[in-house]
Amino acid sequence: MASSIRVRATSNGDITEVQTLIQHPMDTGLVKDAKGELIPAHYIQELKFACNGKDVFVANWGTAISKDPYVKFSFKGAKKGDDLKISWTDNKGGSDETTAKIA
Amino acid sequence: MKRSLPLAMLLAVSFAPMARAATEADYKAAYAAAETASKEAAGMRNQWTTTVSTLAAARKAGDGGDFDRAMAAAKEAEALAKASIFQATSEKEAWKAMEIR
Amino acid sequence: MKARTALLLGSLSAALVAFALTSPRVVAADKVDPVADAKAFQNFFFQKFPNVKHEDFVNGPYSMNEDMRRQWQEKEEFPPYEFALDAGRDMFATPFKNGKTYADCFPNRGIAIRQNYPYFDTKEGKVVTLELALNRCREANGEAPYSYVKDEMASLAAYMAVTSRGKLMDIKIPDDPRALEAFENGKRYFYTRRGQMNFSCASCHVQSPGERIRAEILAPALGILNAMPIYRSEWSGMGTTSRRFITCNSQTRAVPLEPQADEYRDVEYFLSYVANGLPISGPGARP
Amino acid sequence: MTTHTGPHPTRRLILQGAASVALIGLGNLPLTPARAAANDKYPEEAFKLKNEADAIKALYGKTAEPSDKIKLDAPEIAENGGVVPISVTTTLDKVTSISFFVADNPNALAASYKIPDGTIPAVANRLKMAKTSNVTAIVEADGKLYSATKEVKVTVGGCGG
Repeated sequence: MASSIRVRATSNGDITEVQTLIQHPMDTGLVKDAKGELIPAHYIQELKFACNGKDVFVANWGTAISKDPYVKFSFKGAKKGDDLKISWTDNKGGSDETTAKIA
Repeated sequence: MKRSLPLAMLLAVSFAPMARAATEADYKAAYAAAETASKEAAGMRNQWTTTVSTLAAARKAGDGGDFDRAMAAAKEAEALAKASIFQATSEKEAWKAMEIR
Repeated sequence: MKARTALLLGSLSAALVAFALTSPRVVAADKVDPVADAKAFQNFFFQKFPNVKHEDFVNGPYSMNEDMRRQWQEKEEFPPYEFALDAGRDMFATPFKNGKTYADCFPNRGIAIRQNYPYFDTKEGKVVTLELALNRCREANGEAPYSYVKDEMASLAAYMAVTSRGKLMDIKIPDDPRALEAFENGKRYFYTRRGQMNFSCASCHVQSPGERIRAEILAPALGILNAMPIYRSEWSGMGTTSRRFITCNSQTRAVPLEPQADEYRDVEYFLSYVANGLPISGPGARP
Repeated sequence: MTTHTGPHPTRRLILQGAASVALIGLGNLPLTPARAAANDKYPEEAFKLKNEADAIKALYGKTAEPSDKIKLDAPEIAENGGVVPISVTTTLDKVTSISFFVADNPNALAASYKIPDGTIPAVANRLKMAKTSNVTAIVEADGKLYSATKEVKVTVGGCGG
């Protein structure tokens, strides 16, 4: 199965810019389905980016993050070809991870 | 832009309940008339969602024995269906007024 | 209240009488001239929005409003249709049970051809949309058809659109009276008022593009299908042209037709033809 | 809990983990509210609070002062409350975290980001907004809290699915 994580990590030499899009419903627990029953909350709580063995960005999320969440940040200290490891866990115990090469 | 038709539709939905209590026969007659008009509108491929929902509300009230309400809803559904038939009929020509030429 | 009823019935019958009086010239054999229609259609929008670049009309409401345009550009950095696109690419490449693929059903193996859809099939005598062709391809290869409105169908259409981005819409009207009739029927559908709101497609997308109706900024009709399929935030997902027509109908309180009904096929033909020369921009992201 | 690729593997294991984190968070909160942001735990409690001031307090244990060194970028009118692009950049030094609050959402805290050394203090994300509301970005820099606020109008709410 395809990864739930899409990453674009590009280095301009000094700074690496990272954009991520994750496939996840991010259900708030406040919305009803077609039958009028509440869809239980289901959302990513933590998203981590690690490079060269060090966390470079950690997101803690609640239900107010949009469906299929997107986040963008930049960091220093990496070069083209380095591995960037991305992992998430959600409130129901789901998780996924992937590794992207910095381009 | 023509304003008369929306106005007519607005009036169509503000029907009041009847003065005397409606009987099941009253309701059935009104419902049958509404259904006929509604089928005609559907046949013209110009059914309104409100006709469908109002007709359903009439049936629900009728099934529950509330004939006043059922009657009123049926009358309203019929008026909506008739307005949609009128719309479809007049638009056979009237659409050209809006055309970009 | 009784008086109101009388008023209503009165106005209805008065209008009917008025209609009856004007109706003798029904079907005044207006010549169908698609070339002139397309030219007039495009000129109308070019003149109404002199500051919008012609090729920008295919970006819908974002061509009309700066604050929204910035939100769109932010979305496009990592567009919400990305997952559908990936799924569509995979599906397109995956053989059916009989070993054939979608590519075997289409000219140029399905790549960079979105701008030629819908087309008029002179054998069938009807308009064939891309989605219809996709399902016919499936059925011809022993696969069950997909729903026309979203999910797999939207993903496949998204992939076929992306391979065609920048290609100019190029709809042909063959020399066949039935093709002209389909165009004319599509045009009539586009301008005909329907639903309790008494709106036609044109009420919103010709008379008021760029304006807000309730919360939404209306897209111009010109080039509106070049962006299909679209990811709508309101849907939290993808939808095809069929889905767009169906929602438009519902919003005017008209009972929608079945997806790929003749009327929908014809209006798609009309709208695509009058957008000839404008680039394919799909898949699109919309509010 | 980081060695799988599917979305829902080893659910039970992680659920247990999440539950114990939540319990610890609950137990500690009244005594040491400032810890939540400082350590690595998911700030469960702060995300549950309705009121913005309470959530800031639960997350950081202190209050913020407005700063013109924070640039909060958000649309004036959100095209759809379900997807509101919001980003922040700052020229403040020694930034350790950036958080986003939507005052009139059911729960004010939307997201909290840890900014380790070497990471640029800037983040862009997309938030849900239930209705027109102030959006506040809080930047923690050199142990102090700074804020920037902007109103975003929402005509189509983000809670309708």
